[in-house]
Amino acid sequence: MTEATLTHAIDHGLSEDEWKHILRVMNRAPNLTELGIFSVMWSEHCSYKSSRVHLKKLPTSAPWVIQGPGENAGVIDIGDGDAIIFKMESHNHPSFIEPYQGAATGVGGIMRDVFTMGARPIAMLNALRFGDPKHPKTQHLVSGVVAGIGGYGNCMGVPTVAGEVNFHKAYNGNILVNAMCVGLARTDKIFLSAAKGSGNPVVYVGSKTGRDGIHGATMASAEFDDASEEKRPTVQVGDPFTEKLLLEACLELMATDAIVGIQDMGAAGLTSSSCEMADKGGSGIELNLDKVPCREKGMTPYEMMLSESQERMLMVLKPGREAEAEKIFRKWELDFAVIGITTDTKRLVLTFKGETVADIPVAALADEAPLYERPWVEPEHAKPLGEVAECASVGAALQALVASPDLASRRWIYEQYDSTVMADTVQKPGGDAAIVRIHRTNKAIAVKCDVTPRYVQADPFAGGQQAVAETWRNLTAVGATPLAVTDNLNFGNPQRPEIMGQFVLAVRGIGDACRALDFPVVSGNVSLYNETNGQAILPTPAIGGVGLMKDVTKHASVPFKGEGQAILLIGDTKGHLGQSIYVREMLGREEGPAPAIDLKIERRNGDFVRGLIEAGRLTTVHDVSDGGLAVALAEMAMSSGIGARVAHAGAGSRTGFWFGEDQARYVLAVPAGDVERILSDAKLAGVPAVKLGETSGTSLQFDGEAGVSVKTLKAGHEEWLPKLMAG
Amino acid sequence: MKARVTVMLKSGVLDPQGKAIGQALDRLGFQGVGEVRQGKVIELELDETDAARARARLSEMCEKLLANTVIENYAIELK
Amino acid sequence: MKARVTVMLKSGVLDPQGKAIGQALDRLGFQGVGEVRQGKVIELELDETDAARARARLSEMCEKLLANTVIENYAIELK
Amino acid sequence: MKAAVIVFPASNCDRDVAMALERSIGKPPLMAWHADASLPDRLDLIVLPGGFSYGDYLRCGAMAAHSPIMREVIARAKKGTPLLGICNGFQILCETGLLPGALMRNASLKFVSRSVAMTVEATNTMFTARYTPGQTIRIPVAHGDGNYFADKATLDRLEGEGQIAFRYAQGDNPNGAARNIAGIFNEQRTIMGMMPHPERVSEPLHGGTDGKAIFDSLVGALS
Ligand SMILES: Nc1ncnc2c1ncn2[C@@H]1O[C@H](COP(=O)(O)OP(=O)(O)O)[C@@H](O)[C@H]1O
Ligand SMILES: [Mg+2]
Repeated sequence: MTEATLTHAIDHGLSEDEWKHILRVMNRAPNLTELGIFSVMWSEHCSYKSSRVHLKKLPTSAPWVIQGPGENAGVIDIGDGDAIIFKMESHNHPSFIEPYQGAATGVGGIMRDVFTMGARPIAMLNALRFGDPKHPKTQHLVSGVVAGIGGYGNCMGVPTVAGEVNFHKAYNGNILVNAMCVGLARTDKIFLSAAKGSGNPVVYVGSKTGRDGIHGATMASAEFDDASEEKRPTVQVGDPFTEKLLLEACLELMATDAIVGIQDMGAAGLTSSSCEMADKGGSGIELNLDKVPCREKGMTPYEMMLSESQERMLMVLKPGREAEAEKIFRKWELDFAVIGITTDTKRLVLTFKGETVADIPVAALADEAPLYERPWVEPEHAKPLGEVAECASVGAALQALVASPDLASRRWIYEQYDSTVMADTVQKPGGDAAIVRIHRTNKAIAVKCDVTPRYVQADPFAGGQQAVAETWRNLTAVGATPLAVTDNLNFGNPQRPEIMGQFVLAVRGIGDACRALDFPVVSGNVSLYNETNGQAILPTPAIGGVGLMKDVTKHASVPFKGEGQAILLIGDTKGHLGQSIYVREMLGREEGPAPAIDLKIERRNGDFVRGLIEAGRLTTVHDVSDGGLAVALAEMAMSSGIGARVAHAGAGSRTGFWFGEDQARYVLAVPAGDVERILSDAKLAGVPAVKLGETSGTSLQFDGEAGVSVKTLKAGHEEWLPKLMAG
Repeated sequence: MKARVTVMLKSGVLDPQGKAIGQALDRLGFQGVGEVRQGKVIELELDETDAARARARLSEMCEKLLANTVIENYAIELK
Repeated sequence: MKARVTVMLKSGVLDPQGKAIGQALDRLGFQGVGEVRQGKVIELELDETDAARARARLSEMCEKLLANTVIENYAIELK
Repeated sequence: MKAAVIVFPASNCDRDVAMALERSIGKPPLMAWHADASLPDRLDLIVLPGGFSYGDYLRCGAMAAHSPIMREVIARAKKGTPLLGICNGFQILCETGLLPGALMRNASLKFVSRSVAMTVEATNTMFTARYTPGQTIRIPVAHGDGNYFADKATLDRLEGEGQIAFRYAQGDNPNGAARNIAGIFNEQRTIMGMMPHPERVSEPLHGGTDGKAIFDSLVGALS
């Protein structure tokens, strides 16, 4: 076996120091297969070497948290023996290279993370960022990514119920495709990945292993001189049909007690699954690679260990249960092979054709993985916004804003996703958060993901807080009690101190908000190096939240329900225009500080609104976010076809009042007769509340301006994306 | 001139459709069927009389639109 | 023996995929492209040495599974 | 009333339609696995659910149409056992030839998931008796291949013989289907195939109950 050298290590993306570290922990030079295993386990993706120190500071516990970060996904308790298992994950780079397959396999990967723990996926979300709408690649990327997400999720029969999409030139060379999966399990049937015990069979199930995803750079080594470009596809093709079978087969086996531990083969497939299972179980694993089901002839141990073929799982069974398990996987027409055994050596040992081809202490791969405290600097603070001229017509500005890239309707996207399969979707895409009933019960979860990258860019700490707060607010707006979040931290190159600074501060902001809102982080994913030629993306820490509603019949939604209702605004309006969509779209200025976040106020206002919904006193709510109050009102009008007459009800400029992006605000519509009581209840709760006007007619009228027709607003709002996509 | 472009997944790239077709044929009792791969075929009319020029234009179409060369190969036939 | 089955929509059956490709080619600046039709191609390995027998088996596969003769035609080529 | 739902690999609306049947019948239907070659003796209704049987690879419904249980389903249908195919189930019925025509790729070339308005075209059937003639209802669709195609003679015959069950409302055809056809019957009206998903609007929390009448009609006719 060829001994690896420093050059090989560098080809594999390892640094010289990391190479020396390998020599130290191995006490000898590794061979190429072993080097490949190290390179994968010590990669940013698997080891979190740049981010781990900071992630450790996030709050991860609460009485309802069953499993925090560290397993395939986080688990929370929603009562009655039910658990929700969820996580978000990125597939950014593959989606840029091949948008359909990249996005599809991203969806497949995150679903496996969730069902490997024993959950049936019940909801999918996606957070997408594309470049400038006018960029020549954008249309192609949007259409491929959306078709890929739909293609995989729809076939799986899991409803895709919510998401978010932004366009900004900072993503021209690096789009973001983050997918979130939410699953349902029983609290006493949660499966972990530890390969405990010695002498237990290690079983491979799912699809066969091919040469998928073995990266060009790591293939540059001598061992593969005859492998042609043809043989090295670096983009994986998803097979949702096989995944659906794998899901059903796993859940069927999980109904028995045959499984000791189970883990999906995600990035770095067999390598990371076997190492992580052994590490968590405090055991060793011995694999006979001759037994690995291969799709192609002549696959080497190196290829088998590094392949990223999709739709595969690794399990450790109780001894003697193999036949029973095999029967289930055969029924579902899936590959099933006993490929190894757990040991007490705490080593990962691989044999192939009678020879030992790798022998590595598991701890060296896991605990000894490098850990960096990368230098960071605090990014420059955004300068004050300065004067903003008073807008001449709120209605005219609104007409432009609702048809702008970040505010236009996402219908073209979400109508390609099956959002109602499983027949438990109560709030489809288009609401503040989606609502999915827990099957055969009267309770439901609410889910949504959010982040406002331009705020994070202007102020990483406040932007991190805001991402959490907005997610929390969206869950609250439908009547759910927010319980926990997952995150997907997308940033540029962490070796640049200013990017690392964004990361560190944003994570602090997230942690701060999660603590203040009792909204712990139970799982997550980090995607770094999202930059091209030194141009980093906007820092984009996406937050995916889950909330619980005990009585699904008590929920609120965005559309006005009828004319003659009073419109109330909850929360304080200062007219903050810094980093607002208004100044960006209308004045071409991406300037000013991000809005201030006060988490005590956030919580107080949100708790008040939720209390009204839970009491059955409120059914029409929309939170105020991008575009401010005027846009929130327009969304309520467009979704119902009902207009409103409203008037400025505060100090400050009209522009600031209608388009400012102050936080912690909600718009409510209530029967006229309820206004007084709600206002007095708000006063008692210390919550700012004011009446803005009432619903009426079919146009929106601000401060006595000429009304803008809701129909016209809606036409512009609905038209933008289909037009873009029609080329 | 009529042309036919055939676009197939590169060998080594998983072809779930081909795999499923192979299994279905097997279930239907067709024995002795080896590997099955599924691809696309695109037939076009070109207002071109010169074969070399036609080929050049078709290659460009394939590179730009008809095939995704990250995972697919294409072949051009003129009729 | 290797075989190739080409399945195309019957003429008269609308082919939106072909049409979309034609429009996309046009947008990309490829002029003089007439009708475009898209179909499927299925490549199979058969353990058969006799061409006539191979053809007969392939026809049966097409009739039973590979083509929907309500809307599609098929053609068989042996290599 | 005894109903069976056939489960193919990657069916994914089997549970949803079973719930809808259970709500109307009062007890859960039998779930029959595609590899089983037989069905219980007495069955009042067989349902082919929506989903992506066999991944919808090659053509939607093509592979499921040839699975072992379909031989039995076809035999029962020919003897008159009522058969309902929803979405993928409709595609399978066309692939088996139990219903005429074919479901082609949506004209938009995109998957479409939304609520559509449609009219009830025939109410003198066991599937639709609980609707009123010409009633407009809203039911969600979710499919990539729902573009109903048949030659002119077949379409004329379907129209002439009252074999059209549902039509998309004018201007709300989500897939390009010929003559706005959303669902059809066989000649005897013992088989119905439809693209929309009635099981997804069968209780108030779904935001509508326009689909429930189909299950209620069947219960009314068959128990
Ligand atoms: N990629 C997507 N997939 C599914 N639904 C989406 C997607 N993007 C946006 N949506 C839906 O469109 C609506 C508007 O999204 P967004 O503007 O992010 O809401 P909010 O301002 O309340 O955070 C929401 O219901 C959201 O779930
Ligand atoms: Mg919202």
